[in-house]
Amino acid sequence: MIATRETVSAAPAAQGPQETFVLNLGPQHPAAHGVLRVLMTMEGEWIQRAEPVIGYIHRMHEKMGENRTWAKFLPNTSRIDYLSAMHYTHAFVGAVERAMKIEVPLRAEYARVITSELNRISSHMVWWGALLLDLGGFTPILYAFDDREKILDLLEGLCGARLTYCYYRFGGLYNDVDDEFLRGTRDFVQHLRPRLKMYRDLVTDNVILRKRLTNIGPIDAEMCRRYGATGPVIRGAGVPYDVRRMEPYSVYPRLDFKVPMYPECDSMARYLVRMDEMEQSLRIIEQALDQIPTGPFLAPKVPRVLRLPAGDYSYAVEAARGRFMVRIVSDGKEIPYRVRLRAPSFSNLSLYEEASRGMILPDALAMMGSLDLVIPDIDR
Amino acid sequence: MTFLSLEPIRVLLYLVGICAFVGANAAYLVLAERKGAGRIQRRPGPNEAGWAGWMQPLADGLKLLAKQIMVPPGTDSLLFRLAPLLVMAPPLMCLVTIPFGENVVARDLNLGLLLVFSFGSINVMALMLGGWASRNKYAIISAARVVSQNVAYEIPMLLVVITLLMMTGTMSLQEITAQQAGGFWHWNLFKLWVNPLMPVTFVIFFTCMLAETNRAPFDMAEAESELVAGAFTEYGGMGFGVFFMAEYANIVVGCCLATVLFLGGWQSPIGILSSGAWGLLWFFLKTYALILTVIWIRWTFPRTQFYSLLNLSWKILIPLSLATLLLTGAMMKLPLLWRALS
Amino acid sequence: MSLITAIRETFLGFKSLLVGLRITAREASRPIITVQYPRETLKMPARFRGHIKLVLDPETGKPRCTACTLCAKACPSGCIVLDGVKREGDKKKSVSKYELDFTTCSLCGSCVEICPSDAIEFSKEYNVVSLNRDTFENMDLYAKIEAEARAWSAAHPAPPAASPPPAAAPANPTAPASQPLNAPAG
Amino acid sequence: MNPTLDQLIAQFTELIGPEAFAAAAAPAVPPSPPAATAVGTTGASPAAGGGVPVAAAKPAPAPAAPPPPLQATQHALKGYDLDARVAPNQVVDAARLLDRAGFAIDAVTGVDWLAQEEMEIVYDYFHPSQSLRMVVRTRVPRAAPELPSISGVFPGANWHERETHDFFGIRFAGHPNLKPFLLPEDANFHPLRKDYTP
Repeated sequence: MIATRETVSAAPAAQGPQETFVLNLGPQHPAAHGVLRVLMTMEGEWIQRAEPVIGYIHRMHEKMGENRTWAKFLPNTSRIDYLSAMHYTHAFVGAVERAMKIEVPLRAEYARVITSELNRISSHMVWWGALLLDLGGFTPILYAFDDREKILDLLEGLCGARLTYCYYRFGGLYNDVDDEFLRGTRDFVQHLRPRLKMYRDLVTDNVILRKRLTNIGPIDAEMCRRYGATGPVIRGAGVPYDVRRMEPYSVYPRLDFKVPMYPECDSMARYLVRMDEMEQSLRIIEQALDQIPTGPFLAPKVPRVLRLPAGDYSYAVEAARGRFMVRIVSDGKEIPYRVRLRAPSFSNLSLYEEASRGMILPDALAMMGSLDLVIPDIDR
Repeated sequence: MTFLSLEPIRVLLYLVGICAFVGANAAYLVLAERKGAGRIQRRPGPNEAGWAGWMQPLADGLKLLAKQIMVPPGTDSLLFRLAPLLVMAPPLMCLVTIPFGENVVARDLNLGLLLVFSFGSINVMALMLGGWASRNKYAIISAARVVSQNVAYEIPMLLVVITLLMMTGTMSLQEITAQQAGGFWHWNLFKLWVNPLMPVTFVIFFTCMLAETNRAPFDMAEAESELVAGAFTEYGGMGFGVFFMAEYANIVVGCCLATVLFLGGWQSPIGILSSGAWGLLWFFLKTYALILTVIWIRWTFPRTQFYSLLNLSWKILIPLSLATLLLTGAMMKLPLLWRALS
Repeated sequence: MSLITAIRETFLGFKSLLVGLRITAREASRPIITVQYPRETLKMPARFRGHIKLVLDPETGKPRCTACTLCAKACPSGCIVLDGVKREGDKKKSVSKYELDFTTCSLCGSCVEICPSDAIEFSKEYNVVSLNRDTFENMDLYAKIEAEARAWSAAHPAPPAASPPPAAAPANPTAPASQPLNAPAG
Repeated sequence: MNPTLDQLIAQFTELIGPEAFAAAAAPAVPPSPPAATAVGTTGASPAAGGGVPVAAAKPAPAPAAPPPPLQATQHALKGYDLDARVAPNQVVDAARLLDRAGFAIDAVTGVDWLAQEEMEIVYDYFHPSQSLRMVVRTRVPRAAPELPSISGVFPGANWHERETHDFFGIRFAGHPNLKPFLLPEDANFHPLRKDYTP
């Protein structure tokens, strides 16, 4: 029997009134991956109500945005979700480019796609390892980090940083993609394919993992919609929602890739979505490597001091955890009037209270792992 | 020599020997575990203290000893302090009757197997007391888990052992070993003509042993990503160290038992060279092979879910072990029935 | 679930466990991949972004920095404090004080990008340690470049021609393609 | 569940009132491109349009002063397709309407317009199964920033509204749990207000 919400919540109710207690999970807990606190009202091991308490590493990035020029805010964007820094920078840069109507050179766009997808793979690898840690498997994270290290080396060779890249600039890139990077990326794609098969054999097909994730933590399309959950969460609920397809940006319309989608709504579906996404990212990278043209990597005539036309602009990208949107409001001055960062983990976690009701503690933690939370992304 | 002169020496030897054996095993199995994990994860493991990290257990032990043992306010301080002792005692007791070699056994009781199992059950109580006395919610959840887990896994384990007992007809571990003399095809594991499901029986026994010793993938009691450290959450210093050592002592006992029951104990796999030191060699080879397998399993699999753990016991292992029990009975009694009929 | 499927699933599940064990055993037989850090170190790539440092003009042996303070203005966290003086005989100002608050530096590279005379670059130093917080709060980059300049002048004994080369803006053979385009001036 | 832009415009016209209806009756009669551009530029407010040529849905002669409450915008230029300005008491109705249309909550946020003595609350919606983005915005006086909560319609707005309350001090009437969220428990300041000084 699998402890679904129905079966589990029915069980204790049959025995009359139960004593409940409050379990304070976190802010320092091995499964919280950072400083997330969850106040759990428990009946034995069954969760009656799990209320996430956030804000422990709130840094007020949005206020910082109002205090500095557009260009000076750029380093901040890498630090919101440090695991998919490329996507976040892309969204902010994209919003400003949209406002300024800057045409980004094609080479830069392709380079952005390649680096973004590499970043997505590296982010998913951290998630994969961390999820397995949540489930008590220690070894996979080290295998994943071995491969992730290769991505980080590539990106470090390209832009000099391993995590907080800050690689994109308004109208292009920080520096040009060199042949060494392109060659290294091609080699990496070849390297990762057999490794992904190894991941599948070692973990995905493992009966224990299947039992831990299948039918656990149902999050259906309707719940995703009401909470605004995106990314692998909504794709694991059978909705092929992907910003790369729904609101096409960059050169994604020129690339052929599938949006992985599983209709089971459970943690396993979310798991499989991410595993498939890694393969699709490899496909995207291969195509982009084939298509990348030569040419400039920065748009000409980008003014040094950006004064955006007054108005509000938004730009959304598909970050590793889902839809990341930057909404900027400009009043025509050289510093932003308002920068709004819509973080995917924030919305993905907001459904936790509803989704975890009646679950058993380890399952709730497995579900939390399948949401792939990055706490600084939630707190911003 | 008379009984009186021999007995105190024997007791002393046992006490010193077993304590040293358990201590050394616990210390160096931790190192083996960390080294093994390192190998599997393609890193060197502890390699700073001493040559290739050989002094690491000593360093760890000294560090643990130097730490203050905190008794959190509101705990049942007597039970809190008693639990680490209680958890260490059963594996020490169990080793009384394990035959390490032809003549190396502290006391060959004719109900040895029974002693092992009865003391093995106390282990649960110690963990439960430790968890309960801690006055910590994680520890209490863990204590509750330990009890139901152990209850669930004693049953298939005992059923499997009963199957073996039907074959051996004795509870004396020394005698069980003696019956398996003469090459590996005489070991209980390979006595397929008595019970073709013997390998399955061994797998069941091994699984139950993992569950009873709270080893991954059945480490529900510790489950550090869920329950922080489970029953040991509030323990620090040597209190925690003793729990840790007891876990390894239990593994040693479990693997020794598996060796004796299924793998011919100290009997050599080729039929000769079983006596004296050779016996010890064979015994430890087999035991440590099993222990390494336990470590290997831990670093390969994720933890099972609690109810699937119980499901595994009640829905798969118990029916299977009952089936093997029936089959063994039938296989043993059919020739008699045949003879009676003809 | 019929008995057949139950048995089949049990068998397949058991098999998946064996496959997992085989993979970890295979990995265990491979060489280790970690770098034993204090004994082995990695070489940083050419584009590595360490803390910034001032660049010495290889021809004149003087810092290229003209103390124009563009870098300090471009810095998002305002962690650069610098000052310059007009030395005798020079046409331009030159740097006399350059302090970096490395505790707030985010290594974004805005300063390097905006510098008109390529006077700043990233160092490849990544294991900078200190027991003193002050080492990072007031990283004296000027002192470092002074030391470098002294080393330079030690290596290049007194110039035969007394007059220094014309102090035109030095041509930069290594000028990167990315001239500052986006970083704001103020 | 997959409404077209025209259907949405019609529904919002109904919600906002006849003046918006005049503004949004356009798509039935396709406007000539120059007219659309002209209207878009003139009808842009500093807050919502900002001199960007917006393909406004309104071909009718637009008075320059009040921008049309309902504007169809180009996604490529603004990042959203439809921009509706509603009264504060209409946000829940707008949320219900979008809920029925299958939209998902994207974000709720505020903008402090200090000069106009107003607070703007912006509701972002996206559609999970088609390329359609919708922005609903409303303004409340800065002195008494209060408006109904949409967390009853979209539970996901709960956290966004708490955050907005934290940052701007905007009270959402009917919100189940409007306590400090990202700020410390004892925070009595609202950092994103333009007159906030730490």
